[in-house]
Amino acid sequence: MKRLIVLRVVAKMLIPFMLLFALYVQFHGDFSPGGGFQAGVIGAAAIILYALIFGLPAARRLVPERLVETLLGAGVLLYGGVGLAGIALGGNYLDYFVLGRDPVSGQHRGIFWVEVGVALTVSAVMLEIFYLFAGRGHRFDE
Amino acid sequence: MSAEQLPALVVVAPLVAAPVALLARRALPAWMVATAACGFSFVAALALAVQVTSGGAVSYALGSWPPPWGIEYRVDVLSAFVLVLVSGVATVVAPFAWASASAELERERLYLFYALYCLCVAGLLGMTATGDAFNLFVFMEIASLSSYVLIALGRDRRALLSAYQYLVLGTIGATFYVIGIGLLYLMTGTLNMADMAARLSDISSTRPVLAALAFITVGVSLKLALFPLHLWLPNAYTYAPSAVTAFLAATGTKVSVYVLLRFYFGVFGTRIVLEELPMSQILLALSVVAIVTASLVALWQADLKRLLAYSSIAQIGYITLGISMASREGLTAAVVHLFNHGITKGALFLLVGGVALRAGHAGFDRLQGLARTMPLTSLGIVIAGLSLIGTPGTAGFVSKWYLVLGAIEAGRWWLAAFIVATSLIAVAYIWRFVEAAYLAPLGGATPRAGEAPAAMLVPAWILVAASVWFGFDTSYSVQGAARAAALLLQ
Amino acid sequence: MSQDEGRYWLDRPENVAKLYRGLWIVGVLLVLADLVVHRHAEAGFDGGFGFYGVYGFVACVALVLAAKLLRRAVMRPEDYYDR
Amino acid sequence: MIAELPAGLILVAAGLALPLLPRAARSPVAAAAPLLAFAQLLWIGPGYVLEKDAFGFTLQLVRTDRLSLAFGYIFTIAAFLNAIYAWRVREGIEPPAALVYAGTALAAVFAGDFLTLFIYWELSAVASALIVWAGGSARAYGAGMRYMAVQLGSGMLLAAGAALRYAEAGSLAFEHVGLGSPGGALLFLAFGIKCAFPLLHNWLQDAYPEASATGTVVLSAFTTKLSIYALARGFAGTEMLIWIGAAMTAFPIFYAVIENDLRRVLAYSLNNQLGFMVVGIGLGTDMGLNGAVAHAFAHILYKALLFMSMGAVLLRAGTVKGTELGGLYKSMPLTAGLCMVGAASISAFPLFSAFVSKSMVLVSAAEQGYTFIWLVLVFASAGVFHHSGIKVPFFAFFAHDSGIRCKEAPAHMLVAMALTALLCVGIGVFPGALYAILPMPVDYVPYTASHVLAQLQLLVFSGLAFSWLKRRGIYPPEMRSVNLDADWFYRRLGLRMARALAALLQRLFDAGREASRQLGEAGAALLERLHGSEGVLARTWSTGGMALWAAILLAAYLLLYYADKVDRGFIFLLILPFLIGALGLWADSRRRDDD
Repeated sequence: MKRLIVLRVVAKMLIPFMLLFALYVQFHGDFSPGGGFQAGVIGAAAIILYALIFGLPAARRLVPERLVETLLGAGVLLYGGVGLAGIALGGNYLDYFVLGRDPVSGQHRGIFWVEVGVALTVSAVMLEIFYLFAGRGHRFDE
Repeated sequence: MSAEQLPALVVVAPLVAAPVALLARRALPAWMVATAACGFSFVAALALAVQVTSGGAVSYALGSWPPPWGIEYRVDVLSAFVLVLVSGVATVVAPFAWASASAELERERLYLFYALYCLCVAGLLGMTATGDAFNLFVFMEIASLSSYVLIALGRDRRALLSAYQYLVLGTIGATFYVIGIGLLYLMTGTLNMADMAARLSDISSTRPVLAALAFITVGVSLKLALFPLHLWLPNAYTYAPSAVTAFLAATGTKVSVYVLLRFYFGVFGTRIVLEELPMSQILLALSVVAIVTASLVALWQADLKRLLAYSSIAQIGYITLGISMASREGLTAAVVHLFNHGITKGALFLLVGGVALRAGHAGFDRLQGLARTMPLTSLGIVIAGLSLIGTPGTAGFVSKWYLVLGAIEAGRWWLAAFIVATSLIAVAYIWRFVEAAYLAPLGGATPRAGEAPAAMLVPAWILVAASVWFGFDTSYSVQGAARAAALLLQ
Repeated sequence: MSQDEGRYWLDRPENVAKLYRGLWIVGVLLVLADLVVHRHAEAGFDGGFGFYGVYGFVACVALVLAAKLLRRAVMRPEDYYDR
Repeated sequence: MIAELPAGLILVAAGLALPLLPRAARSPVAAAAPLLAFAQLLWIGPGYVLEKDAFGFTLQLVRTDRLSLAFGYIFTIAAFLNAIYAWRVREGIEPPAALVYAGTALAAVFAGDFLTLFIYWELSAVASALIVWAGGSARAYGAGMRYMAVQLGSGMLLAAGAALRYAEAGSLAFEHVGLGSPGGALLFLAFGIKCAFPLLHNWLQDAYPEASATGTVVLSAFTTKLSIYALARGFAGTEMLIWIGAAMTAFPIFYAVIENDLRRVLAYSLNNQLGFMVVGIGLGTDMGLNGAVAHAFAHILYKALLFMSMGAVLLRAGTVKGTELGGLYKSMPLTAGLCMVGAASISAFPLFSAFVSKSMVLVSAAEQGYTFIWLVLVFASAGVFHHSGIKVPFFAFFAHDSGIRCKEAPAHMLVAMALTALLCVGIGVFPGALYAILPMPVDYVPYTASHVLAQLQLLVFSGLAFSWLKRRGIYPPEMRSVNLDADWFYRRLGLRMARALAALLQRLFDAGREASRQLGEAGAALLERLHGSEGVLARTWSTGGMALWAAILLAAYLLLYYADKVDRGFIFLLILPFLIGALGLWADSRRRDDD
């Protein structure tokens, strides 16, 4: 597909917007439908699109598997860490009320970080699965 | 970190340890993190057990949102009992896994194994600790997905197929479960189990609720390998890495039994499940058939690991038999057998893992005269085997004893005779090992490298000793089970 | 065996016959003792003259005859169960 | 410290330690352990209780009273005499097994609850089976297997009975049980098997004569007497026992007359002697119970003496077949003499032990008005003299000279036999010592002119009958043979029926397969898929097949829940597929065997 110039150009234009949209969904999750899960999927989709157009090796150079694995672990750890922070600050597990000076800002902060963790994990898992399947058997783009 | 946080911490410790092990990227630190997390959970579970025994059930509001709005973790006598079993076995298996997984897996991917192990432990503990039906589903998926991968790591080619079949069936089970939960949510508007139970009491005979019961029963039955939904189990247990087999055999199906108990007695209530519906008869019939057929199939297996896998199906039959009695004795027997069989089967699979390490697999051709080259392993298998049979002085006897008592209490003499008689089949299949290991001359395929390394032998013998210990000192196991049974029947 | 011949008192048939006759005499004497010694009855009818002697003799003959009949029914070659 | 230990465990510990000791120390230890246990029993006396919490119960590991102590004394004495008799046997499994067996039987006597009793009951069964196996021959192996199966079966019944009993009475305490409940009936059956009740008796005659010369002596002492104790404890005064006991005294003696193997003759007479004890227990009166216990006490000694003498014959002459023996008094005069002491004791000659014990049962039966029973017992008394008192010594030591010339029994055996004979005579001469340890107070005087005269008449005329029949040539000659007994039902009939059934099933399956072959392509293909390369239930299923089961089960549940009333027939319909599957599995494995 590398030779299809239309696809390459369109993809090059689309991918930054997809990533931006992922961030929008991510940060708007507190106020409207959305959040880490959807954002993670959209973000991963952008990378997957990149891999489809420019080939798996290119995508692997961009986002190495090692990084994916790290993000995967880091996401879960972030989620768990926020939960433990609640305990450390005297609340229950995943207690956001105690994270800020007042309950509202605490909730805000807690949800923010948890959603970041979720987004990281989800996009990493999507990519991991994609890499695993794409890397199996014949290389479809080479 | 005070004691009130224990219900969360017991689950969170392995859950957080999983990404840490993943990020460590090296086998040794990953293993250390995993072992530490399991050990921490075990201590926490013991502390919880002490706490609930003296002070009654503990409720924990996740995120400080009070139930039924937030997710509630609820630890009572029964769940504390299962938590101790799961975390205890996880802790004992962890050091074993260091030696066994190192030999069975590629070294550079070993850290993944420990990360998944932690996830699986976290999932099983979460299923036990949570009081929320949907949260339970989430943990069920965590435990199942990680166990599929763990099984697929087995070095036999067939491990992949077994894991795939387990995946398909496990997913069907989980889907059925979640359909059941959906129906219940539709009818009650809550996901909190205690709340659900209260709201179900008026509408328990409506068709959606009955359909939910059917879906949950079949879904959980798949997970606990109730006959005839056991077909995924033998291959999964046979081809999985030894440490995984031992851990899952001792805990995986047991937690599903716990879920079944929770839903039958805690959510739907004894009246509808066992009195209005012929659930107890069906469960009884299935248990009886499971015990007979699985024991007989076990008798003819050519591989010790597979034999034990079939024996597990039969033993699960004894547990569900106890549940089907729905009496104090029956439930005590079920819960105590859940515990006793967990440690006994764990011990057996660990020891067989040692044989597999030396011999490649545990086919009976590798066991001829084994007692001469691996005397401690063979002796351990015989002792744990005695417990599997239900010989007096072992843990297995205690559970069979209560099962027989329960059968008699219910006036079912034939059932008591049946329980005693089927133990004879267990005698026969354990005898096959004795015959091969002790009476047969040393075979050509028998491993001659000597005993398994101490890191494998010591955990195995801890469980062997436990299965003897709990045959004499029943103060923890039986009293805990009796309390749990009383709680369920309230 | 031949060198032992005659060395043992019991090997001679006439000695065995003597023993046999002696036993009869003892038996008769014991029955006659019933006349002298008062035997109190345990079961009611056993106080009668010579009861135990007669009962013992008859019982044993009956026992042996019955056993001979039994043998016809149950006797099998020695390797019966091994076949 | 040693008083804290159940006496039986002293023997068990010694037995387990035996193989670790130097060879020279083994026999002294084996002899010392029973003495130590005996001393300990004397020391603790009646009324001692040792309790321990286990299995969620309070177990009475030791409970002594006059009844259990009487058995405890004789068990330790017997274990001591056995150790002397087997002084030269230092190797192999037999010496430790003998001690463990005696020890567990001893411990079982002092068990205060059914659970403890059950544990020792099973352990003693296993230990004694090892002794049978130590006989070494292929026959001993088979007999040991059958023996083990019967003994463990008795244990299973005991466990089941105890469980029922617990459900009925809420207690595991081993006290009077009686026949009134299902639990009691199972316990009765368990004890009955071990006591060799008629038709349940054959393990005894089957197994005992197959053990070694020394092994049989050990076996004869403990198993059956343990069950006598258990019956006395649990079923005293149960009338059914009187009839069972009377049958037990009578019918083995017919077999004993025609049996060729002299140790098997003794096994039959052992059975017959147990009958007297069972009658005494069934009567349940003070004198009946005393008689049973006294007879058990005396019986262990003289039966051991008889088995010892036959063991010595087996050792020296190499056989105990009546057809092959005769004239051994010339070679083994001391053994012959000691055997005759045993014969006189079992026949209840005045001044010998059974005279002072058996008569208590007879008098008691007569006093209670059981005239018919009394007649049977007198008949059996005459009969026992006939086969144990006369036949065994006669065919072994006298009769026609077989020409066997061998050495006298070894010294240690002679010592053991002499000690045992001394005790037999001692009890006969000084019955007061035995009476002093009986469970109930005794006011019975064995030595009255009437009793002595009656007994002498009976015995002399029994002897006369034997010699008369012998001289007339009516007496059945000894023949090499096997006599069918109740064991035929499981050794022959059961086997044949199992084979016939298997053949029948095979034929049915063959026919079924033949029929299915003709069912056309589609059906045959389906069948082929059902019977894969492995059994239906054992092979790896296709993923779809597994999922199908889940769907079927779900559908079945839904159907069941929606049906208003569900009859059980429907449930069986539900199970039917599984049963068919199981049968298919079986058929498939058969088919693969055929290939």
